[in-house]
Amino acid sequence: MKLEGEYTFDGPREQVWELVRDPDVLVTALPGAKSLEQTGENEYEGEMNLRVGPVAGVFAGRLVVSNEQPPESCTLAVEGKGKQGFVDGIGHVNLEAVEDNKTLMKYEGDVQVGGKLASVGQRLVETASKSIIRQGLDTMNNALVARLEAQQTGEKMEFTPPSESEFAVSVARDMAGEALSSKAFKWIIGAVVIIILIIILVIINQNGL
Amino acid sequence: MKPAPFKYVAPSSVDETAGHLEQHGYDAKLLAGGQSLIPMMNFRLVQPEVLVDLNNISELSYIRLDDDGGVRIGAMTRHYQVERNPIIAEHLPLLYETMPHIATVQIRSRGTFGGSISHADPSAELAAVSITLDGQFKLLCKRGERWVKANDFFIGMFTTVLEADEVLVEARFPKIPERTGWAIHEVARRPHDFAMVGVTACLTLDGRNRVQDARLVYLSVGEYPVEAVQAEAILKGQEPSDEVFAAAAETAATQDTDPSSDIHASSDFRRHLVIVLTKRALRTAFERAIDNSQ
Amino acid sequence: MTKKYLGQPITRNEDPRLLTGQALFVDDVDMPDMLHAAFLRSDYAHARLKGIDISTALERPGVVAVYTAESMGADWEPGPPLVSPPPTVEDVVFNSRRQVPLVKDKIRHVGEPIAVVIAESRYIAEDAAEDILVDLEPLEAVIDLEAALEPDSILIHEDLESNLAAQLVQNKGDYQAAREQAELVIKKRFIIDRGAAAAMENRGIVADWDVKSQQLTVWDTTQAPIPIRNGLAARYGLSEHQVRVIAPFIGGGFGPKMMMFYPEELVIPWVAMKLGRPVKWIEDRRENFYATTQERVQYHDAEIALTREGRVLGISDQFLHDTGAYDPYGLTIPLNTQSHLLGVYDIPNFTSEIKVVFTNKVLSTPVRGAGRPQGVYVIERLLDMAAKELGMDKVEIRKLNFIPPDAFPYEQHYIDQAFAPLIFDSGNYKPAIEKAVELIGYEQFITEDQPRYRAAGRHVGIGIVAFPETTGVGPYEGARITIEPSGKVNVATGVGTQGQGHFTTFAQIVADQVGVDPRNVNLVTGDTAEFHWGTGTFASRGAVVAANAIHASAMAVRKKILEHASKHFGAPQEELEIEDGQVRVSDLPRMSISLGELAELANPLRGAVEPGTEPGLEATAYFGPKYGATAFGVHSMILEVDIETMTVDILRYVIVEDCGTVLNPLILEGQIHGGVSMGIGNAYYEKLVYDENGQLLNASLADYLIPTATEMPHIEIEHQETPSPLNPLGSKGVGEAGAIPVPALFAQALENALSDYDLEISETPLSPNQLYELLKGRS
Amino acid sequence: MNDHVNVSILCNGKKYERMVEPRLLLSDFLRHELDLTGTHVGCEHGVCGACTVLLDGLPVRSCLMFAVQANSHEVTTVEGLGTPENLHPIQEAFWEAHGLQCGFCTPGFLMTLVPFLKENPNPTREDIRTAISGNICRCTGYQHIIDAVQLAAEKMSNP
Repeated sequence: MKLEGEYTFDGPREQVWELVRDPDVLVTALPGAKSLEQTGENEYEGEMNLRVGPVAGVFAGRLVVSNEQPPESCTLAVEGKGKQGFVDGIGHVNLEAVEDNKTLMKYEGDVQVGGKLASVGQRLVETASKSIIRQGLDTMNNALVARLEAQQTGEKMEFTPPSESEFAVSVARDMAGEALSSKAFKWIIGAVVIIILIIILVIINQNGL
Repeated sequence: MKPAPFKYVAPSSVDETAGHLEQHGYDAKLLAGGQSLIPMMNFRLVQPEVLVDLNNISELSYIRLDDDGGVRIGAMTRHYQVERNPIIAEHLPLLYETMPHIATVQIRSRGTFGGSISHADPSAELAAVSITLDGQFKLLCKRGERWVKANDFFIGMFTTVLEADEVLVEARFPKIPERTGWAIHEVARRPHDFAMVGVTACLTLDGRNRVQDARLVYLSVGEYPVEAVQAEAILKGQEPSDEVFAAAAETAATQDTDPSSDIHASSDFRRHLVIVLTKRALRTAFERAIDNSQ
Repeated sequence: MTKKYLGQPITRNEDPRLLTGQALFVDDVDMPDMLHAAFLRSDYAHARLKGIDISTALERPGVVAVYTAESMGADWEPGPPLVSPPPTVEDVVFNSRRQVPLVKDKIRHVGEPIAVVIAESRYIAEDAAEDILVDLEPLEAVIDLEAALEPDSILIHEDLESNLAAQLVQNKGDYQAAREQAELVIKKRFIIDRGAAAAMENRGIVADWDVKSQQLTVWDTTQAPIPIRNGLAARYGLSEHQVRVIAPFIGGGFGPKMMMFYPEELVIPWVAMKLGRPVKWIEDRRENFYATTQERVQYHDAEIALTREGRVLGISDQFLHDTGAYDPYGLTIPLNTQSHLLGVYDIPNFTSEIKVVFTNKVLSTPVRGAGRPQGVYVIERLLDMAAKELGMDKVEIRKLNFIPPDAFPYEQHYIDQAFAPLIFDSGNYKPAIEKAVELIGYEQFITEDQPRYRAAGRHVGIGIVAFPETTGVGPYEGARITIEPSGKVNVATGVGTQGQGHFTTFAQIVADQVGVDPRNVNLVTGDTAEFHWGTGTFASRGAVVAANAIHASAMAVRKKILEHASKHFGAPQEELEIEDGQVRVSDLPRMSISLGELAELANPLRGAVEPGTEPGLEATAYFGPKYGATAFGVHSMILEVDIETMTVDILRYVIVEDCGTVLNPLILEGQIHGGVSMGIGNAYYEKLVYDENGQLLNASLADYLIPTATEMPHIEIEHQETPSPLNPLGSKGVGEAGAIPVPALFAQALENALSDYDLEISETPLSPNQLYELLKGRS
Repeated sequence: MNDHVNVSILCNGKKYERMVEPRLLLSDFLRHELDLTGTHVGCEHGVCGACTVLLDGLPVRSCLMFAVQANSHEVTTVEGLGTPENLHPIQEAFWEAHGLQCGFCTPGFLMTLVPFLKENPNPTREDIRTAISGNICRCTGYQHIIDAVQLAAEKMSNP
């Protein structure tokens, strides 16, 4: 499945890339991340207990960051594997400074979903992906804004993240906090890919409830 | 295809339910009609630790007419009950007309109003209708209760503003204004399948038969039921005509909605269907509005 | 021969049990101490299996055992080949690669079984299957048939040079010469996609090994219990008499339940013998989409050569056939396709090349129609396109090319799927199409109705196609009929039954011969302990091969009855009549004896039985046809398209069916209705969607769309009877007929409804989305 | 996790009591605990309708309910309709109109139709098509089933 899109952050490119640096943040930035370790210079492996909507699952995730060109672009290769299936994805992220201090993010990726996920979750895969990406990026942007304002006023700003999606919630929580990092940023994109497959689990062409 | 093990509790009151949710948070999953949840559990896509069965809570099953003409529907009211209810037939004709579109007779025997809303499936008719009819939902938890407009309730696919400890207990719909017409149109591969695209519409006319208010809400074209705000704007104040309807339809398809592709329908085909169905729905709604103005 | 019951619309003997939930299906078998199995299946379409860790699974309470290919040791062996290469054709390529019980080293399609968990309940078995860790190395999946044959394609079976499973060329006359004389030549590519049989009952097996009696009993949802018994015995070193296979009531077959051996059919009995406890495995619906065979993918590059008058001089067709990951059925399906590529037409010149291709998809074996719908699709589409070019009427071009009635038996001069010369035994097509034209009001629709619809802005179209169905192939079936002292008549035969009404039609045949009420004829089928000669229910052969075997043994019993009675009454046989369970001497009402009493006399407890005579009123007989009986039919439909929503509504559906002697019109019509519903699925609803990685994207009944009552039209059927000269009953098969012509018919009617858009349909199944794409930019 | 729960139901007029896992589906409970194997399982995701039974008189998919949810409710399965000797009018009609072939989906159709015919004593063919659109039959193409329903309607209106 091809994924591509744009998103505008309400902050300067350096700040956005700033938002993205320290690997430790991942453990908290990713919903229910149990463990996470850097296994190579640009390689991370972790186990996440992901939950979206009614669906939860333990997923082993692996992320490889390559062609990193701060503060512009990088390539992310993600593998996620769980009981319900697997997902392999590769994505390119590009940051571009645009007028009035905003940053335009362009992303495009190719995701391969397999197992139960692919076979019974087809109906809304693409919508699910869009939904997750948007929620994730919104949350980050809120965090960014909160952080920028915090820098000016010196005190932390409150903002309401979307509920239920624990992904969004916890990411937001951590973003609002002090430890913000580039790896976190990448992981969120990576997590997006992994979470797509979780979300896909939710989808079965059934009506009512 | 057998579900994974879970802890089962069946509270007999809303308060008890809130207690369980407070205790288990996201580890608990509410079981209403189960017509979407149980298939997912049978596929082992969903494996909740705790299942909180709402089916023993009789206090949540009712349909009431308020003095002001509004209608209240308890969260555990089942589809077949709404489908056959005279209050709904008289006061919420759009909802009444929608019910038979929902899945099949066996699903409607079990499926519940609140369950369908809380599940927040972008293809679910009830979610779209609730927005079209200006519905509000009452959410309850140990911390208290709050009302949320249907329009603000859905925030992502299968994602709503419900917090982990909250349960939706009631939906309320205001009286429909005079001189209002309605319509629901869907295109599905088979009539009982999820629609590839669906639209629910309400059109209210003023004294001079111009559009005073318009609602267009779509299924299966986005992350959640999508209201075509820009298309509505085009309609308001206008004298209804095929041209105006066409303009609104065009805007709905190009400005208001961003449908995805799946194995049944491409994004492109869905946009096409948005145009087709919008015109049809607006015509139907307009004719009915005229009839209701007699 | 008297025909009191045969041909009558008699209600079915089996129904009361089925209607009250008392009929035994495999999942209803319950035994003390029974264990339950769940299979761990591959998520990947193509991968190397590097390791399996079953330790956690084994620790789970309630788990009795977990087996992998390794655990099977010497008993691990691929399934047997079902079909050998055709001996009579030259330069045949044939690479037989068969499915394995459990994956040993390489996964070749999504859903291939890797391990089996045996536990106290299916719930626990599924819990434990999730505990198993598999280490594998994903490989690029081979999905597209043309890409699969590219020299640089990755290999599915690495011991082969390519992904070519089989190749065969057949010729009739001289196509090239015909092409040179032709005044019109049309070349087209046709693509037929995948569908599932999707019987309502998934597959299932219960196996029980009785240590004391050293007997293996297997309940199996199979269409072929006897071959399964013989195969299991051979595989596990048992005598055939140590194995009893029972195919009880089966919830629909449609072909895939004919497949032998499914991995589960090898593994479950093996486990039962290993553990000495009964084991049950019931396929669930998701497994059914990965573990049960499918059909229909073919790419055709076809050409038709005609005269200006519309006479077809020749057909050329090079096609690729998708066999999936393995090819246990060899060339059966594509040969069936070739047998139908010339339809019901007298076409002197023909050349066709089959290339069977391995892909990383579920195995392809016959599904109701079995290659025939593809062949009929190609020839009927080509005729439509030719008629359009020549400005001819669609009915006329068909009439012009029909095989004339006096040309039967008609030799095609090439071989069929049984490797025997393809011969159409009998047929009479012209009256059939004329009847259909009349019933649907073809002329009036074209001249009056359609213009009226057009004027009203409605898009309504008509279609009409003709097709043959080769049926009733050998080798043989048999039956044993016994008249009991109670007067009850017992019939035992080998073919399994999956809803075709054998309990009734076979009873009707016997009832006529031995003069009893069909209700008193008790049929036992599909139990190898009762009868163990025969092959199975497939290729629409039940009503031909088995029915005639039953007829033969009924005649033999009748002969015995008359001999015994004539001796008893001292009256000549010509003066005897059998009716209502009594044998009478004509005109002497008092001289009458019941069949029961006669049966007792025929089996005396004292005295002597004359030398040369057999005890009892019992006979066993067999029937094997010289070659297949060819049924045929004409289907016609009127449909309406909503060109805004792309929804299609079939307004009328008319069929003229000729399957020789009609045994039971009620049951016959039921068979046709069911076939048409699958055909409509294959035309507009049912398509298995594989992505480029070999993932099946619609493995649920929510996304794989089987027609329901709201999609089905009302079907009007007219019968024509052209008896087969090849069997005493004159019957022909009909089980698959309904499904065969529908996609071709649907395409023609759709083009006709949308003639202002000048569509050309060359693909099936279609969908609203595809129709939208086809219509885009046309007007 | 696996604590068993008590399920006591009235099925076809008979009282049953069993201790089962909460996750046990009603379809499996009926088939394997109560040995009422007339209820068939075709998809276990609520599409095919083969497992349709009556819960307090309403047609439901027994694969989309846990047995524990039927506790102290009344269930009717095909075994509760009629016997081979004494068929229910709908069963009779299915027999006479050849409304079944392999018979696997049939119990689900029958249980869907019992309440339908109560509510609609003389349905049109279109009504019937809609009413049974939640039940898949692979053998009959539905035509003889629809005939059977109309025949049953007659039988029931003038018994």
